[in-house]
Amino acid sequence: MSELIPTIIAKYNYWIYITLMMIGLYAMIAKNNLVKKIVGMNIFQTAIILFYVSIGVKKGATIPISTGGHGAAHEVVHAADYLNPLPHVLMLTAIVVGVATLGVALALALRIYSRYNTLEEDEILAKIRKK
Amino acid sequence: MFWQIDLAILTLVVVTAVGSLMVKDLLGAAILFGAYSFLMCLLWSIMGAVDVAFTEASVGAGVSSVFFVAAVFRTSRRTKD
Amino acid sequence: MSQQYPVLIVIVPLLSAFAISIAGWVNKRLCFPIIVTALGVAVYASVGLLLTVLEKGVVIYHLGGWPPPVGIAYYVDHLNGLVLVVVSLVALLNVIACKKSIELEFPDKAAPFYTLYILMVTGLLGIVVTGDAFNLYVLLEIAALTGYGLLAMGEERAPLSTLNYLYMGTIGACFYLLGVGYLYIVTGSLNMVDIARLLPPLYQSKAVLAAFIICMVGVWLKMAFFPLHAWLPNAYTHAPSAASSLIAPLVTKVMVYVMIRLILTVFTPEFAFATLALNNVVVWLAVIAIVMGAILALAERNLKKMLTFIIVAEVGYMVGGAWLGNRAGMTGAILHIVNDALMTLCVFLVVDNIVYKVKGYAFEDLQGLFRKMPFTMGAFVVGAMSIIGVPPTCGFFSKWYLILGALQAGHYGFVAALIFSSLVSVVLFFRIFEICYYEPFSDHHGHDHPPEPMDEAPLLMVVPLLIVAVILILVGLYTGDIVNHVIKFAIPEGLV
Amino acid sequence: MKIIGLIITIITGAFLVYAAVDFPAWADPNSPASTYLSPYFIENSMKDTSVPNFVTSLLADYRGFDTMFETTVIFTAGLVCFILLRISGGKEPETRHYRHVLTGVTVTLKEGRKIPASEDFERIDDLWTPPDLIIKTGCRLMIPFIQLFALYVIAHGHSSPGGGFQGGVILGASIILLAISHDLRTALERMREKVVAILCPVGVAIYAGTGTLCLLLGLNFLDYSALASVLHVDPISARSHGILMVEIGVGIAVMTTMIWIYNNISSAGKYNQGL
Repeated sequence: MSELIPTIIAKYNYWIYITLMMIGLYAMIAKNNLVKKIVGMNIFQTAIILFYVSIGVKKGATIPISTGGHGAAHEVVHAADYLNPLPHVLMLTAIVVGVATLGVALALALRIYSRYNTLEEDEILAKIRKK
Repeated sequence: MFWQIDLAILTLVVVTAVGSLMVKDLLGAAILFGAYSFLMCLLWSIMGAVDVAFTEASVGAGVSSVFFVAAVFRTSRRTKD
Repeated sequence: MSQQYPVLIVIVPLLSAFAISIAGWVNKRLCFPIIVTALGVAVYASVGLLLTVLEKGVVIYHLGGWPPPVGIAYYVDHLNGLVLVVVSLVALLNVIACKKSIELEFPDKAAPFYTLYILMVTGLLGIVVTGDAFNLYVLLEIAALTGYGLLAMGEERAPLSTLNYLYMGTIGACFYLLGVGYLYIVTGSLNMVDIARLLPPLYQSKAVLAAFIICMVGVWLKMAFFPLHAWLPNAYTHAPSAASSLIAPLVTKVMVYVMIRLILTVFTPEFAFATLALNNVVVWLAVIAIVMGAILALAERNLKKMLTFIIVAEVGYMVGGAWLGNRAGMTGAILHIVNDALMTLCVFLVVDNIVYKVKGYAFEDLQGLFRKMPFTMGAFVVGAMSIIGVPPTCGFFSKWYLILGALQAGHYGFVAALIFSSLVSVVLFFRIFEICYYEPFSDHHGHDHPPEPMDEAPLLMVVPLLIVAVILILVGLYTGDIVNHVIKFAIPEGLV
Repeated sequence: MKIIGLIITIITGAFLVYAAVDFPAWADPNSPASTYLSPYFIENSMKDTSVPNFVTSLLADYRGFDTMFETTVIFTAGLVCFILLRISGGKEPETRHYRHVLTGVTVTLKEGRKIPASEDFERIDDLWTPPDLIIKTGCRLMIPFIQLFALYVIAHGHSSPGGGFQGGVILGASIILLAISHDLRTALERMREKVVAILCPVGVAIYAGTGTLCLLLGLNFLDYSALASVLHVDPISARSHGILMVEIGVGIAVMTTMIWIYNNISSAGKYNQGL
């Protein structure tokens, strides 16, 4: 037990990301409303971004922008002073992919609404079966 | 970094995430999702990921929320769960 | 220019997508020539690349001039050289064959449709050619998003089934991304070859195990492997013809390629097969996939939907073959990527032609088609024979290797499933031949009504279809060469 | 479905927790992710590209190929929204409403009739609420400053957080703000559909075209140092300028896509007055 608590504290970001991801996953599987599912999908994606950003954190380091500014190429830069920029770059991509998916999903939801006049999945399926 | 603030933000993130899925009004869900995105953005800027936080503030909290609201206006606010 | 082939394969379709998109607002007639030219260049470059690989071995291309672990690199070896040729060839033949039906189904949105089409091909080619785990994710999303757009333009139920596909596809892609993150957190690298170099000391780590399983689940979701297949049949059935005959042959096969690439290059077969000992579970899942696919196909009274269930069964073939964990099984799986892409293209193009002429694809619409559309149905017979696995066609040979691998691994359940699904395919297709052979029943019983005149689809649709049928037989005849000169080198030495 | 969802969620969550136990501790400076590849980027970014913001140099140069496809993803999303929602050649409604701006009188016209083309009349829909004067004026005042800030974000991405994506989104948001505070028709007058639809692929094509230019100049795709001979600067500055070029392309593409998606979603493809 005494080992467990430091583990929990040392990695609490990872536990939060897993919690958020599971909230999103549950919403995508179990929710009935299409827009709610889309909200869940976005939470799911953001959780993964949180995970990646947590990888990039380094104790005692600052944001990944060189303090020297332009024309300071001769200055020696110590890698330990700056956060890991690579996960940040990857996550910029992931955020943009997320908003693209969101746009497409909402467009589909609008199409579905104009056809069936409801956003509830069970009502749509009932309408399809009736025909 | 103060751990109290950190903890408060992390709790609020989870609360807004659950809230946006529980609330029985799609417009409310959209706005709560915007709040969730802003808290996330805050969390990332605390972690030092300034570019990611900036992008999330403009894309996730800004434009995504607008899309959600626009879509909800064009469909219905009603939801059963 | 030949050292630039790897990037040209992706860049030429990409640039032409923008050209088509702009041309759509200026002069719509330019779109088709541009897309055909671009795909033609892609086919040319991929064939040239495969020949280079056969001659000199692996081709590496540094994007942005940065050497691999720092920048993104393209690795082209025998495996993706072969798949590249298939993907670009299928895309080219399909767009020529579908010109008429695209014009018929989307009179005023042909230009955006062509743009999405070529972007999808770009994404698939990029997935196949890349050697960077994260780059693969981005291209996966391009292929997925364009796929949603193309599929959702179909019948009235299409948006709903596409939205389900979108949920599943997003979960799949996110799982893949998460797996890559797990690999990154333990190795610090994103380059596939580099990860493979760094992994061996970490094989016992739980994070690596989790990365492998999460990646696999993500890719299985995307390829509709058995318990995760629920989105596929509806999404493909309600899609417009040109989209389903592009997506059905390519997307699942490219995902199988990704799975094989992850097993062979990133995690190495020793880890996947020896350390984990999951083979049996996955092969049994594949057995269930094949059996369920075949049974569900039997229950359908609708040609297109029946074919989608056959795709589910075919995915089972390939996953099972790859997971048998021996050389013959892997050969069969890789060969089946090629064969299945071509034969699925063949049967789906037949469906396109039928939809173009008859405006339906339920079984009752098919009556009398042998007389009405003899060439189309001739090609259909060849495609069906190939799916069943009759010797001169290519389907036989990949099944042969798969059975050989199953016998070597001592997995008789997989052998039984393969034979069972072949028998079911015989029933399925001969039932359709029977329906197509007989004329529709007429109301007046006299013998005097004239037989329906021949009403074949336009030449532009029939000729590519016949070419595909010929290719099916040619690939069958040259299977030995493909296996001995290409696939043999695609599988690492360690796998026996 | 709820129970199945719960079971799947719990299994997945338990598996992820099980795997996370083996991770290096959070914020550990000696974890492989922080020691293997990232020191190279931090130490060489200034030398290689003369860009102080490591994220920008990594985004647009070392991993520029990813970013190109990321922009393509955005373009794809805009195109998919257009192809799914836009109702082209749709019939005009039988009765149309026009509002005389100065007096506030609404004129309803039957099929086929026209009003004299004049600035005084504006087209309105069935459901029309008068826009609030304060909001209208406030937004009108804010928009130029928002756009100025967006341009700063794009141009200053080299040495501060920001870049093409963020700037492009803010630029797009300024037009969206116009559409929300006035109505969609006003925004469409500033930014016609055709302009949006053509600028969007042009933006991505600027990115891909820069890469192709490098290829034509004899180096690999997206190797900006090839631009040195065209721009008459040393290869390191050429990389910096190449990054600026692609950021501008990204900015254009992202801005137009955001507007495009908003236009289609807010009017459900009818391009009427919007929200």
